[in-house]
Parts: sequence; structure tokens; C-alpha cells
Amino acid sequence: MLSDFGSILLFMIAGVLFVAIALFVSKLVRPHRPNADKLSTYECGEEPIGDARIQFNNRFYIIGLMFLIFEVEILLLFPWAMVFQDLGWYAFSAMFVFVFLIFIGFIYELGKGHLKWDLPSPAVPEYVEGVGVVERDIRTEDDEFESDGGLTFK
Amino acid sequence: MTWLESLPLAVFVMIPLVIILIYALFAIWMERKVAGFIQDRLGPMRVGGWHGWAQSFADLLKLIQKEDIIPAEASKFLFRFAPFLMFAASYAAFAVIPFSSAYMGSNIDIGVFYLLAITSLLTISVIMAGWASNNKWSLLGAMRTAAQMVSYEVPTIMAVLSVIIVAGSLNLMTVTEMQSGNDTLGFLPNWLIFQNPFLLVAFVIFFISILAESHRVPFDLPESESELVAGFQTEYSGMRWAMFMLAEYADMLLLSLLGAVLFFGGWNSPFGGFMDGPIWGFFWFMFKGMILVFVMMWIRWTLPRYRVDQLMYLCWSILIPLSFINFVLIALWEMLF
Amino acid sequence: MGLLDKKYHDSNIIIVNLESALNWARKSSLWYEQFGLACCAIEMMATAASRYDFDRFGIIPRSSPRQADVMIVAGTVTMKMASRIHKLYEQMSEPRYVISMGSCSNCGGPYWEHGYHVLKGVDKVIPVDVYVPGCPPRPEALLEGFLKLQEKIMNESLVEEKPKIGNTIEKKET
Amino acid sequence: MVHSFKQGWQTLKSIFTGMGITIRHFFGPSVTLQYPDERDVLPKLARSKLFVNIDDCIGCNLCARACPVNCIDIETVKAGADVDLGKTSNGSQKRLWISRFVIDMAKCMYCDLCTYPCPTDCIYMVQEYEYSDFNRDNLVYKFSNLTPEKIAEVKETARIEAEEAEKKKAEEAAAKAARASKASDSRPSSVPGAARGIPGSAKGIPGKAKGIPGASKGVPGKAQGIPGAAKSIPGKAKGIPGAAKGVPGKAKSIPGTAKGVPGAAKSVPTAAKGVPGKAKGVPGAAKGVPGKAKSVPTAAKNVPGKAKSIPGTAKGVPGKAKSVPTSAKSVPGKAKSVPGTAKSVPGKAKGVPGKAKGVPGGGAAKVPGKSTAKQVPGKKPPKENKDNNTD
Repeated sequence: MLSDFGSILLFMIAGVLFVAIALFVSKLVRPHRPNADKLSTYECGEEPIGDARIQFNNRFYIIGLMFLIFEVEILLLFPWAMVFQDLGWYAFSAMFVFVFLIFIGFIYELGKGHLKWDLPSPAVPEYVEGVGVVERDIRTEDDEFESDGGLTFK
Repeated sequence: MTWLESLPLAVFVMIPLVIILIYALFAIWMERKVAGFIQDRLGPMRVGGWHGWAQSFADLLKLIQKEDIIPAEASKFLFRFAPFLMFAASYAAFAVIPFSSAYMGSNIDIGVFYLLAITSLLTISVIMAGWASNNKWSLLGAMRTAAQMVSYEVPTIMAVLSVIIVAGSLNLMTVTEMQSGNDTLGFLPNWLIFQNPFLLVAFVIFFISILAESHRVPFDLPESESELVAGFQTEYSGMRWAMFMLAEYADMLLLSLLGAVLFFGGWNSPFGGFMDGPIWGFFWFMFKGMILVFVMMWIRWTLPRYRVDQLMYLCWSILIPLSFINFVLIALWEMLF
Repeated sequence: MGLLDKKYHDSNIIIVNLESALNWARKSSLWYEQFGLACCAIEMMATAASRYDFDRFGIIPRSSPRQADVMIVAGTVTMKMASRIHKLYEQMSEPRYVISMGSCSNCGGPYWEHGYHVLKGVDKVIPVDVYVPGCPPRPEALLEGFLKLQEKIMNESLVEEKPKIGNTIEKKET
Repeated sequence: MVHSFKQGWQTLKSIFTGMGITIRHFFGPSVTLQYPDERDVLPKLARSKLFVNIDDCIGCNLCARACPVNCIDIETVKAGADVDLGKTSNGSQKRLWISRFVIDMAKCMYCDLCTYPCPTDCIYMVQEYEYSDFNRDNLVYKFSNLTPEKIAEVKETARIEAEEAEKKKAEEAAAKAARASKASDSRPSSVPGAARGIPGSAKGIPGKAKGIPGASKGVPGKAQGIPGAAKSIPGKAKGIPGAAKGVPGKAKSIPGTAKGVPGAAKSVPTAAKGVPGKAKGVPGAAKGVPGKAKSVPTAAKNVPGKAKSIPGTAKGVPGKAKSVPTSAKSVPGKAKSVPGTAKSVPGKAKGVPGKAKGVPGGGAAKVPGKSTAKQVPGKKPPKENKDNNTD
């Protein structure tokens, strides 16, 4: 008899097979008439400029790193969650300290604004003598930053 | 697993596939009907006769006929591979879902852990699709999706862990079985959501997070039509795109069913022993799952979409601290009572 | 080389049934590429809204041309837009259809004579299946255009000889 | 902190309020009109398809003139005096055969302006809006109820009648001129500018200019008052730019001013004008003047692959025909018709003051893909004219 993990493998194979069969059936029916225009990259009717694989913002990396930290923490929580009722207060307090420490770090990160998702500032172009046109941020320091507007922690 | 074990393995493995396919055909039709009714429209009415019941079949048959386009500048291998990974990952996760007291694909003891791990592959396939398409919309959509999915994975897992603390098992069959009976406060079913007041909060966190995990409105930034055309699916056409769609609906069902298992007693009948048994169990399980799916659709046609910074704010500044605090409180409750 | 690329010389019962099933699927699931260019787009939106409800026919909008079946060119096609329309049409996956909605995209409309900037009919850049007259057409007129398109799709065939509807129609004398 | 909770509470509250509203609509009635089964009742003044009750049409052309987009095309033929076409429903006598009444509904912009000027209310909008078609040509609606044979017949009749009437007029004019010459007792001069006009023939103009009774020519300033002599002076015919419709094989231009009828034109005796300021009032004097006809057909219809833009009139005499079809090159990647230089060939031109219809036989530059027509320089006055003058 197949082991339990064996049937999981079977599920994966079944998933792949299903996609393969569906695409094969479609291949039997669908037309195939490629041309240069059709195979060009869709960009709302414009000619795409340059490669699409551009650099992206490094806040994605920061989120990735944060996620990694939390996932590792969660990984440690799983076995703990299974048995903590048997181990009692000792296990609870140990994990509490662990979670608390990570949480402190998280709050620090949040307070520093590293998870803040920058909004484009409402800038107005303005002519400055001798400098030319500059874009000035009309938002002042005193302006209340909308609490839903960024990742600032207050 | 009793009489079903005698089935040939191929059939045994295919059961969730049949369920997913029927569900997807039904859910697509249902989504359009729900959208129609909420907007005072009617939704599909003409295809196939009664209330357009054949609409999904027509869609499927049409998608089979659609030409398959792989853009010239795309990375061909990754472009072809992404739908495979996406569907296979979401399908493999169904292995640990206990559809009924008699059927479960794989009765492993780390079921929840496995499920959460394998659904993370969806993130990879989304990035794969977005990157391979060589399209700016696709890449932006894929990056947003990745950020969204990994961010919301944390509150999802914290909410699930809260249930695990109470249940004390990672095997979903065990979790379901311990929720049988009708003893809570004398009349309520023994569902986990009634066991602990903080589990209600955990369920809210869980539900919000699975909305984001399965890219449903108000967190459908990956496919936000108004800004990103169709997100990471922009360059996909025909059957390849249908696979994405199917995987997405399967994901939605998977997470709803997970919610039903963890909080609403899985295949347990709400009436105790009444209407119980494997077949009824399957009915109740799907019923609970579909109710959650319906709520997802209901929310879809109610709430506007979040902005990407609001999305991140909600996750990192609200849900994650809240889920941690809630987690500790549940643990404390369990220690005290 | 799929089935839809082939043309059979004679039909038999399998082909007939297959083609009617495929045609039925195509006609029942017309996802449209939104190409609202001018005032007609408002009527197109109105058709999709609650009162007239495109979705009753299984017609829903898709943003990406890769997944769309029919392009509704709704509005004034300027010379600048013409090349975009052509490109987007090419980027749609086949089988694909075009509905020209309103006078402007039918033949230039009010600009047919002196409009230096307007394409005199979108059929100069892409093949149009159904012309919906009106300035702008009522939502019902657009729906009727879709019904006409469905009729046309049902007359498509995997067999060579069968003449296509549209080419055989005599000029109307009203 | 309190603020945050307050905000959180408000968020939840608004979410549940919203969901309450949507669920009420979910169970509420729908407003959808099941279109092919049900139909809206259109308001009375709804603008839709145009319809012409051709029995009531008197061919007055008012609707075509009112149309801002020129989507109505009417052609009429005069009925003979002895033919009774009947009356319209409001009592007007019909005098014209309507050989062509075409409305291009593809172009129509549903402004309803055509229905107001109609004296017999025969053009109106009907409540029909479903007439989409697979072929754009099917959106051109023809309303004339005459058969092609009938049209040919009535045209022939009209032509004969017109010729007869012309002859009659010419005779009258000749008689008048004869009387005038008798009265003044002068003979045709042989000096330059001598009229060589033969009543009723008035040739000397290349093309098919019809003879004008009493038309001849003289030198400006000299041959006045010569009986039977008319002067042909290089004149100018100006077509109204823009009014010329470039229909394949047909150019219609309505020179509003028709000053010095194009030489190619068939000038009506009564319109004769001598040299400005001098030869006025010569009875029977007509001017068949090689002229300059300028027409600017802006909206020549360009069919892919064919430039069918026909420069306006200026036929009959090698004149100066300038045509500037501005809307050339309309199809990206397809037919490019070179704007501008259509060849104007002396053709047939009928010029009636107020209305000149040019039907150039070979005037159309029909070159597939590119029209490389030349323009015949026609600035100088026709030779013949000069010769005549120096005679």
C-alpha cells in the first residue's frame, strides 16, 4: 500500500497531468496562426520600449526579509504549538519571551519606517529664479499623514 | 478511509479533481449570478436555458478553442511551466483536506504544515509567470502579488496556529473529529470557533488573510483591471490562462475549506448526530466551504480595492501585531482554562 | 495545426455536431475587449450595466486582448488610434471578431467628408464583422449587433464550401 | 491608541453597512430589461432610423441641404409639362421625378435636422433602431421607387424637352438679335474682335460646349453692339470649394456665383454679359468663355486602391482646374491617392448660373494605387479665342 506521502506525490502528478491533458486537448482544437504583431508584447497598443525586466523597488526586498524572519519564527512555533499544553507554563513563558523579543524587533522596524510604502508626494512644479522649474512638495511637516496612507507606526 | 481505499489509486487521487472541476464550473456561474443580483441585474440568463446554467461550459469550451499565444520575447520555458506549477501546487494541497469522514487524500500528521507550505508555491508560480511574460504589467502585477502573498502569509499562519494550539494536532482529520458533538453551552456544536472567544478574532484575521492570499477583492491588486490590465496573466491566453483561473478558484475553495475545517467543524453536521455520515459529511463540508466562498463573492461586489500601500499597512501594522497578540492570548486562555 | 485551422472538403455527422458545439461555445461566451474611444463608449458601458446587462448573453469585459474574443470599436477612430487598433486587434487570440459601433467607426460618421484626422471607417484597418449604426446606437442596438454576430458565428463552418453569411446578402431596398 | 480603535470600529461598521446594502440588493428585484423578449417603449421624439415617404416627396432637396454630414443624396429629373405626377398628401403638386433618393445611415448622425425643413413632412424618423448589418453597404438606404428603366426613360424625355426648349429659346434670341442688328444697321466688323458668331452655333470652344445663339466673340471694348455678336471673354468660374462631391465619374459643383460662365459651359443666352462695363445689354450676346474653374473637392471619397477624386468642372475649355482633394491617404498601408493633381480634361460641362454640373468623361484620374494625374495648365486663354480675336 502506498504511504501517505506517496499519495501526495500522486496528487502532484495528477495536477500536472491534468494541465498537460487540458493543454493537449486544446492543442487539437485551437488554431495556430502566429504573426509578428500577435507575438509582440502587449502594451496597450504601443510599441514597448526596452525590456520589461527592469529593476524594481527595494522595499520588495525588505518585505521579503521581514517575511523570512517571521517564517522562521513560525517554523519554531509549530512544534511548540503541538505540545505546549503538555509542557505547561515553562514552555509557555519560554515561547512568550521568544515571541516578545521578535515582536520588539518588529516594532522597531515599523517605527523606523522601513516598511513604509512611499506614496508619491503631491508635488507642484514651480519656477525658481536661477534654478529653473523645480517640483516642490506641498506637504508640510505639520500635515497629518493619513493613518491609512503608509506604514508609519504611531 | 474505509471502503474508498479499495478503489484504484488513480480514481482515488482523481476525486478532488472532479470536485474542483465541478466546483469551478459552478463557482464561475455563481460568481456571475451573485454579481448580477447584487447589481440589480440578472447575470447569465440565456446560455443553456434556465438562468444560463451552461454558461461555464460554454466558457470552457470556448477557451479550449482559443489560440495559444506565447510572446516572442517571453521566456518560453518559464512561460509554459508557470500554469503547471500553479495548478499542481493548489491541487496537491487538496490531498490533506478531509472531504468526508470516509475520504481524505493523504492522512499525514503534518497536514496543516504541508498545506501552508505547498500553497506558498503559488507565489513562485505567479512570479514565474510575471517574469516570463516580459511584460511590464505582468512584472508589476507579479511583484505586487509576491509582496502581498508573503506578507499575508504571516497573519494566516498565526491564525491557523491559534487553532492548532487549541486542537493540539496538525492532522486536519483529527482536528475535524475533535469538533464533533453538540455540547458547547449545552446546544452549540463543538466547533472551534465557539470554544474560545479569541478564536473568533482569529477567524476574522484568517478570513481577511485568505482574501488576500487568493487575490480576492478588496485585495485583488495582482489583477486589478483598472491599473494593471490583468496583472501577471496579461500575456496568457486560451487554455493556459484557463489553468490560472482554475488554480485561482481552486485556491479560493481550498482556503475556504481550510477555514471550514479549522473553525466550523469540517464535515461535522451542525445538528449533532442528525444528518450525519460520510455522504452527509461531504455535503456539510462543501456547504460550509461554499458559504465562505459566497461571502468572498459578496465582499467582492461590496468593497472597493485597496491601494497597494494601504494593503501593506493593513498587513504589517494591524494584522500582524493583532495576530501575535491574539495568539498569545489564546495560549494564555488555554493555559488558564 | 488545430482543428480550427483545417477545412474539410465534405461534412459528416461528426463534423457537423462538433462544429455546432464549438460554434455554440464561441457564440455563448463572447468576452469583449473594451475599446471605448468616444461617446459610443458611454452607451457601451450602459449596455453592460444593470438595465441592459451584457452578462445575460455571457458577454463580459476582459482587459487583456489575449483573453478577449470580440472587440467593440466604439467611437471616433482617429488616425493616431488606427494603428493602435490594428495592433491590438492583431494581439487578440483567434478566433476573434470585431463589432463596429456607431457612425464614426462605421464610416467616419460626421467626419466622413471633412475630417482630416478621422479614419473613414474602422474596416480600413481591421475586418469588421458587424456594423451597428447609430450615433450613438441605443444599448439595444448594440445587443442586436451581438445577436447578429452570434448568428454569424453559428454559420461558421469547418467545411469549405458553405458560404458565409454576410457575403450573400442582397442589398436592402427599403 | 483610542483613535486607532475608533477608526477600526468605524471601518468595521462601514464594511457591515456596505455589505448590508449589497445583500438587500441581492434579494431585491432586478431592473434588467430582457432585451430580445422585451423592448423599451421609445419616447416620442426618439431619434432613430430615417424614413422617407417617397410618395410625398417633391424633390425639393431641402433635407439634403440641411444635412450637416451630407448623407442624403437626391437626384431629380424634371417631368414633362404634360405629365402629371400627382399631388402630395398636403396638396403640393409634384413636378420632379425623384430618380435617386439615398440616405446613408452609416453616416447619419441622427441630428433630426433634415426633418424640419421638409415642406411635405415626408422624411421623418421611425422608431426602429435594430438594423445592424454584416455589410456596411447595406446601411445605405434607397428610397426612390422608380425602376432603372423608368429613370432612363424620364431622363431621356427630360433631355429632349430641354433641348427643344433651348432651341426655341435660341431661335427667339436669334430673332431678337436679327431685329437688333437690323435696327442698328451695322455690319459685323472685321477688325480684331469681330464677331464671328453664327447664331445658334457659337463654336470655337473645344469640348462640348453647346452653341449659344448669337454667341460670338469680339475684342473687349470693340465689338459691342454688333448684332448677333457675342463676346467670349476669358472668365472665371468658381466652384464653391467643398461643395463639390467627388462621386466616381461625377463631379457636382454648385458655383454660387457663376461669374462668366465657364467657357465649357453651356451658357444660357439670357445670362450673357459683355465686358464688364462695356458690352452690356447686347441682345442675344452670350459669352462662351474659356474660364477658370476652380473646385476644391475636399471630401473626395477615396476607395482603397483607387483615387476617384474628380476635379470639379472647368471642362469644355482647357481651363484651369484645380482640385485639392485633401483627404487623400486615408488608409494606413493601403491605397494612397495622391492629392491634388487630377487631370482636367476638356469634357462636357453644363453650366447654368447657379448650378453647374460637371460630368467629366475622362476627367477622373483613375490610377490604381496612385493617381499620378497631371494638371493641364490652362491659364492662357484658348488659342481659338485669340485667333478669333485677331481676325
